[in-house]
Amino acid sequence: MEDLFRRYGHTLTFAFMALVAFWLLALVILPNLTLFEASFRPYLPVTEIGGPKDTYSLDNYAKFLRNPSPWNVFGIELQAPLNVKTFLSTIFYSTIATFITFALSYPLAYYLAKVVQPKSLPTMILLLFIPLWVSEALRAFAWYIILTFNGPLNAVLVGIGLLEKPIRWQQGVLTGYDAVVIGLVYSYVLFMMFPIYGSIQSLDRNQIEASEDLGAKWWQTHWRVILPHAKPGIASGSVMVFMLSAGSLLVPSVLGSTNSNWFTQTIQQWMLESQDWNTGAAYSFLYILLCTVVVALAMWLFKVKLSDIAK
Amino acid sequence: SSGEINFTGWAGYPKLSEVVFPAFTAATGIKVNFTELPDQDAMFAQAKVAIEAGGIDVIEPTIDRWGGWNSNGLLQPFDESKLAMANYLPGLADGAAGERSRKDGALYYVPSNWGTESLVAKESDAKLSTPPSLGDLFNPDNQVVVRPHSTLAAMGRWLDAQGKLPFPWMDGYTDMDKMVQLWDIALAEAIKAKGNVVQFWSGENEANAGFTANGATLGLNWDSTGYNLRKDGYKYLAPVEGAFAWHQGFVLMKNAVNVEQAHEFVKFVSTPEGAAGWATAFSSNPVAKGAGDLLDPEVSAYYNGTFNDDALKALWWWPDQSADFIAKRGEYADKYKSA
Amino acid sequence: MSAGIDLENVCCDFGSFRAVDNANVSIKPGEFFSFLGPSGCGKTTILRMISGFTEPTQGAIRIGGKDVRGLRPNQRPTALIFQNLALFPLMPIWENISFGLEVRGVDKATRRKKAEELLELVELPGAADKMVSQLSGGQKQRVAIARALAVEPAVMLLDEPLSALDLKLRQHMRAELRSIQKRTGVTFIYITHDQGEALAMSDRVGVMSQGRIQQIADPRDIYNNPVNGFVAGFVGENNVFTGSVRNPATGMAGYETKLGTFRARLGELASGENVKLYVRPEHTLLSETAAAENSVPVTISEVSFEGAFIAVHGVAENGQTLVAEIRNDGSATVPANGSQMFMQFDPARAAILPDAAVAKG
Amino acid sequence: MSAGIDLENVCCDFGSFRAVDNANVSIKPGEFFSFLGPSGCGKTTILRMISGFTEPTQGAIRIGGKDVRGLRPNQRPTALIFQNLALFPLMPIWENISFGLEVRGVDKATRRKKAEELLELVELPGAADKMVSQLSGGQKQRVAIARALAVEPAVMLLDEPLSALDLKLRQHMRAELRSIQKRTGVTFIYITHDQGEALAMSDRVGVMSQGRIQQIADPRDIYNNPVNGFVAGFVGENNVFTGSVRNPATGMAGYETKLGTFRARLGELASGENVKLYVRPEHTLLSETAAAENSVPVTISEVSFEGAFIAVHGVAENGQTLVAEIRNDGSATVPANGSQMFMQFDPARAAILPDAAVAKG
Amino acid sequence: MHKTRNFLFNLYFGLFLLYLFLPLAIMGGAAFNNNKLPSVYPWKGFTMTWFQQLLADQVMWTSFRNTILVALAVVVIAVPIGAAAAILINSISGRVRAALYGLMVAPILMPGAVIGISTLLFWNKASIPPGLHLSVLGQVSYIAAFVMLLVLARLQSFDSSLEEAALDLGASHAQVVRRILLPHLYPALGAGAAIAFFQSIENFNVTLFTRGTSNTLTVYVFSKVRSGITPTINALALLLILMTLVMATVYEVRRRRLAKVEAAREAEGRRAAALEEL
Ligand SMILES: Nc1ncnc2c1ncn2[C@@H]1O[C@H](COP(=O)(O)OP(=O)(O)OP(=O)(O)O)[C@@H](O)[C@H]1O
Ligand SMILES: Nc1ncnc2c1ncn2[C@@H]1O[C@H](COP(=O)(O)OP(=O)(O)OP(=O)(O)O)[C@@H](O)[C@H]1O
Ligand SMILES: [Mg+2]
Ligand SMILES: [Mg+2]
Repeated sequence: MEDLFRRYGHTLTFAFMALVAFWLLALVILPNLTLFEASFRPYLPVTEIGGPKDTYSLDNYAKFLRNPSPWNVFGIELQAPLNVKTFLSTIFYSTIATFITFALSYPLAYYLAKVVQPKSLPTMILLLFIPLWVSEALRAFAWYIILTFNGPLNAVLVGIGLLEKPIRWQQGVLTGYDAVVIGLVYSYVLFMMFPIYGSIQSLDRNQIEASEDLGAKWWQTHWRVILPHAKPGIASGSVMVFMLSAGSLLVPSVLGSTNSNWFTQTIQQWMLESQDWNTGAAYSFLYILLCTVVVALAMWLFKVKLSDIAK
Repeated sequence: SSGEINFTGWAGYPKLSEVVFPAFTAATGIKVNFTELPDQDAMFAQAKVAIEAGGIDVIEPTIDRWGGWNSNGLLQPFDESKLAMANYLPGLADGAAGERSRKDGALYYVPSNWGTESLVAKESDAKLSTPPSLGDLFNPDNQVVVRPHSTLAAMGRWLDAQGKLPFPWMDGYTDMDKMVQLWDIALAEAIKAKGNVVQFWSGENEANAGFTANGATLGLNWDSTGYNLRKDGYKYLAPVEGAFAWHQGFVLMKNAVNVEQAHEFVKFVSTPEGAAGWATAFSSNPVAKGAGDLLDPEVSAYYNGTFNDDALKALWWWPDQSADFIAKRGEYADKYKSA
Repeated sequence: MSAGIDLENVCCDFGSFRAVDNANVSIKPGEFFSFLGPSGCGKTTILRMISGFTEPTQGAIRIGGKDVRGLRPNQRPTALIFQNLALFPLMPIWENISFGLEVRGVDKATRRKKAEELLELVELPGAADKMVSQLSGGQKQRVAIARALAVEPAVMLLDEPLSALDLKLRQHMRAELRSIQKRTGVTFIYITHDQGEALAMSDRVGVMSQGRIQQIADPRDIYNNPVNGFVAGFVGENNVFTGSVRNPATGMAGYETKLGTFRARLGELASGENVKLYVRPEHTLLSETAAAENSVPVTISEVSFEGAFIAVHGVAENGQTLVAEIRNDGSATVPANGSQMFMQFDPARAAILPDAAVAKG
Repeated sequence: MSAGIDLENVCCDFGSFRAVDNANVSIKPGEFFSFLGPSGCGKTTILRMISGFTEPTQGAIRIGGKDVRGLRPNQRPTALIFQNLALFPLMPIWENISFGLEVRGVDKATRRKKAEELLELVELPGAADKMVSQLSGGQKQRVAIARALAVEPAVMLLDEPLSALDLKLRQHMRAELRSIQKRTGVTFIYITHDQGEALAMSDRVGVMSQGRIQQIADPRDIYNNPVNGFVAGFVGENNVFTGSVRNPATGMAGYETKLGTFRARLGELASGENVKLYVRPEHTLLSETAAAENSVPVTISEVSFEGAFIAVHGVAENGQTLVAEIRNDGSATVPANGSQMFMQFDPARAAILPDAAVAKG
Repeated sequence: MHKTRNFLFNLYFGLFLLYLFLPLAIMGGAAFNNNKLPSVYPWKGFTMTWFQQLLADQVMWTSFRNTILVALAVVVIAVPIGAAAAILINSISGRVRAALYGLMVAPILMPGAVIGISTLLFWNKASIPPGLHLSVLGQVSYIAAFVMLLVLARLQSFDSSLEEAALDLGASHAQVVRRILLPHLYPALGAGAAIAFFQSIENFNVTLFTRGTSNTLTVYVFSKVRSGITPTINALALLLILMTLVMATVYEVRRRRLAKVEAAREAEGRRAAALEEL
């Protein structure tokens, strides 16, 4: 606070705070209050609203733990509530997608930040932005087409003799979520790339040279010097990709296999198909809470402090 | 008369705006403000907001859903005297359907068109029993494309037809206890047979691609899917248990401002011209007498090929589904999906 | 372990700009060699070519007789201390210092011990667990030195490592560096723009200007027998006279200026055009009476105190300012401003020299 | 425009660490005042308090007689040259320089002209349109100087502005800064750890150590009459003898050491414990014969060439190394290593001094 | 060795572009397929129908215009908010920061339907009717979080002594922000604006509920799930991609030409300087 006033003076600080307050209050908190309140009340016909059944309870939240169903985790048969299972799968595969986007975008970010001639950068970045002109739904659908049984991927692989007969990629080779993960990675890889690029770019080239000069192999330089420096960018990117993946509805709907389920689909079902906004809202808030906990845990695990992201 | 009407309906049927509404405006002078929505879930959500904010007069849900809408306090009844109930084909606005359109004697729902969800089969590859049955969907030799909750209903009806259920399947739609028992059985059986499902569909594109790109040989799909694939070696078939039939129509918002115009509008769709236009736009079936003659001949030929009189008689109309029921149904669909 | 280094016709171009032009130098194993030159003359570029970060545009570089072209920096037995230090801000000091060992797989306890030894050496005991940002500029520089020493390289390359240190510490580190170099026998290549540093520490000095090496010699030769005006000017103060050579004889010549004709040493190169006469202030003597030769009457204009010596500025009759340095030891009386005196110099201590060699490009 | 600055009992704590302890100094308008001290002694902290970036923990700061507590940096008539320069990397050089004018609403043409004038002044003509990253370290420093000059402040605060420049340029800029200061009459507060710089440029010098101002005096006094051992040691070289005072008389005393008893000046402060005898190398004379007093027999151990002078190291019989500096002007013969000689000093040029004043905290 | 490294990197970049563009090629191909489905498979012959339909589809163009307007409005609102939020978060510490940060990123997770419905209900209470302006507000509520994250990452590399230097030279706080901080943030603000723009363009759920009777492109196209989406949307996407490619090419060509001129001028300058010194 002190720091803010010192750095930006009163007028600007208040302007910043006003903007943020407008966002958080008028666009996030207040609009959701209605639904938040509703999430503690049962879904009732109008005639019964305000009636004796209309009381506050945690019932809607408790539905999360209903419906135990069998769950096969690496060959072990478990019983878990259906929603918990969906939630955990969503978190798990979002995490996988986050890791893959990181693996894909780190070299690219490094390339753009430290290898490429700065002059060709704008063109390259423009190229990277092109896919965004095509909406996520269409891009997901394009992957759907690529991965279909009669689709181009099978045609090519069978054509060159790598496969004997076509595979149902969408059903998954490793898990039922393969195609979803592919779609998520494709959709969000740039959200990982840009923050990492930004943080690597600010690394003094001499740091890299010093490390090399001291005898570090390229991977040692990356591991000990560049990655730690890029950590805030990686953390930003990971939070974004994870949240986007976990919050994605289109990709899992289009690319999901016949035994995949995404938590957003469950929420969507409550909100729209079942028309039960109360439970839908309860699930949304619960989901946000749980995901925040997951993100906080991950940050703690990777020793990323918020103060690293926000120095 | 004159004025306007705010109508919220299904998106993606351009002929409504191009043909039907202009004809209506020409006939009555009433302008149609059309809001397109992807599905009736979105319509319900919008209606719930509109009950406070206003802006909607008439919406177009299916017959099995308006009950839930009404219990949420969204609707008001039509004034039958301002409509032409005699215009409708038998069985659509009277009889059992007529009962389902009313609550406490008041008419809340008036039909606009109807259609089916039935078997789409690849002629060369599908393994069909004779006559075709819903059970073919669970034959491991077929690669099927379905949607989860319809699959469970199909399973239920198939088991019911074989006498393998403790109560009639229809009981599940009125008695929640029985519903749980029946759907548990259907779910268990469906999960056993799930291996042949190559894809779930939720919209026309996915259903279509399920066959063409993903190589499905059989599916439980809307009639439009069958229609779109009719030249590619696919047939639209009615199962011996009877095709699922949906029944779509108009409801009047409780806080509608243009009530007079709304009645005019609904009435117009019961004229041969209006009903034919509506059915043509949806590639579905008309609700008015005399409308069949005005239909696109290709469309009528297509339906006549699938539904002879027996098949028409056997149609299984989606029963009313209460809010509780739909919520429960959703949970079953979830279990089936993630099994 | 120690290695010699040879540069053979080394050039380095950045685009159309030639940063280093035809450098030839042979540095002996265990030698303490300094490159001395003004900002932007190409010193850092030479170091970067030796350490492998910049490839020469042409010419060969050999370390220990082995051509290192194509070898990556981490494959060369060199350790470089960067001008901006390039410490790793996210590692504690001890990890910074032992980084070179870490990447060689040395175990943690040994590394820690080594780091602490080196911290002792650079007079930063107890800083092991601090972070870089907690150190002052000077302390950082010492850590950088320790970090480079840790890998015990065959050749140490130092890019102005002492420039941010204060004088005391700089002098201490000079002696320390020199003694480390003597003890380890490692070849040191040292870059500086501080002539005092270069002269005091080095076995030999290469003076550079505009990408060209002007002179390579031992410190005393550089100072006493500069080959051209640039070297004379860069490694010390001078009183410079412009004029023309008269009656050149063996090693000596007359030099005619507006202030009269002087006599001074004449190098071989200096007989052409563009030559000037250079005399150092400490070789310029003040007296109250005119001497037989090389004597200029001046009016004292400023007396400035510089610690161990006092600089006396006098204006000659043509307006040129001459400087004489006298010791601050009370042995000579300090003249008052405005007094009339003579400045005089020994012909053997004055030299007629050409300008700097320039790049041919 | 020019203003005086007063610090009154100023302290600055960072947590439990006292970076500046009870600083009292009164800088006159138009004065060139230097703070001289080793790395980490609190020089930058004092400057930051004057410019308003750090608030003193206690004490008062007045600029032009006006208490500036609570005034923001942009409300104080000071211009600060940062130790790390803090040039704006995204603006071309000329915009950097004219930034202070830009924010005062000066029109573009005027700003551009002013920037080019200043570039001329710091010897970087033609660099106006370059970017900061295209300049060498030394060039950057010159831009920083130009940027601070552009706003014509009442007080200029310079945090080691010349430390990255090469000797020639440093000397040129020294003279230039001094002359700018004389011309403009602006008060300059200059931070350096280079005693030569401080002594040559300043009207007065404040020598600091560990957060404390040790001595404030004009350069000659600082050099010739340091108040304590720290000042003596920091502003020049010394031969130091440890021992104890004998027979103190008015301003003079005997001093008994293992090498015999010497006679030297005695300050008032120096009668207690912890006192040592300090003699500068240039006041230490070499001779082949012993003198009447203050004479130490030594064996010459090292002769090191430093440009204008030659440092001769001799080891006394107790193993202590003493240094004598002789001029490189041929006037004295340079002794050979291993030869036996005497080192001797004038009692008036040797001083018995206490150690540094330390913080009370 | 740098050559191998550079080659590998270029190869990787090439492969990455291929990966990014492959689905686009599939999309693009579908625009010419004589098939109602937006797919290259099954191939039913080449056609320009979809382009003709696109040109004739008035609603599509209106929707497209609305989309662009909404996206621009979102950029204009979300970028300042996101930047302010990042600056704020960057300068405070402790619990408050953690809480604020959590609150700021949470909307990314919020299902679009929830945002859409809650926005609509809330503003309705304030008697603000639905319409594209509500879509803008609804979209900003989560898009600002992306901008915040991007700007925050960039702020981390900001040297705050630059702010001090500017203040010391007499700049007001506003001038410091405008001349020093913002220019440093431009890359992040640019990326943020781009991401905000594209996120807005493809938003479906939020817009669906808040738009009132206006259409945006995504809503118009993707509402047709029941009847099927036709490849007109592919045709449009293809046109946009081609436009971007043309822009990229023009930019690159221009840049190369300018670079050449610049290099020539620099060489000239150096030659002049060298002559002067002689
Ligand atoms: N990568 C580069 N691209 C273009 N020019 C460069 C590059 N690196 C250095 N130069 C130029 O080459 C010349 C020599 O640079 P170098 O860094 O070797 O100087 P230096 O002698 O180390 O100077 P300083 O004492 O200021 O560090 C300078 O004019 C510089 O601008
Ligand atoms: N913000 C801070 N927090 C904690 N300690 C600080 C801070 N700033 C400076 N110090 C400490 O205060 C002391 C004085 O620092 P200062 O920067 O004034 O030294 P200096 O004399 O300028 O040194 P140098 O010549 O190395 O720049 C140092 O020990 C430093 O570590
Ligand atoms: Mg350099
Ligand atoms: Mg400092």
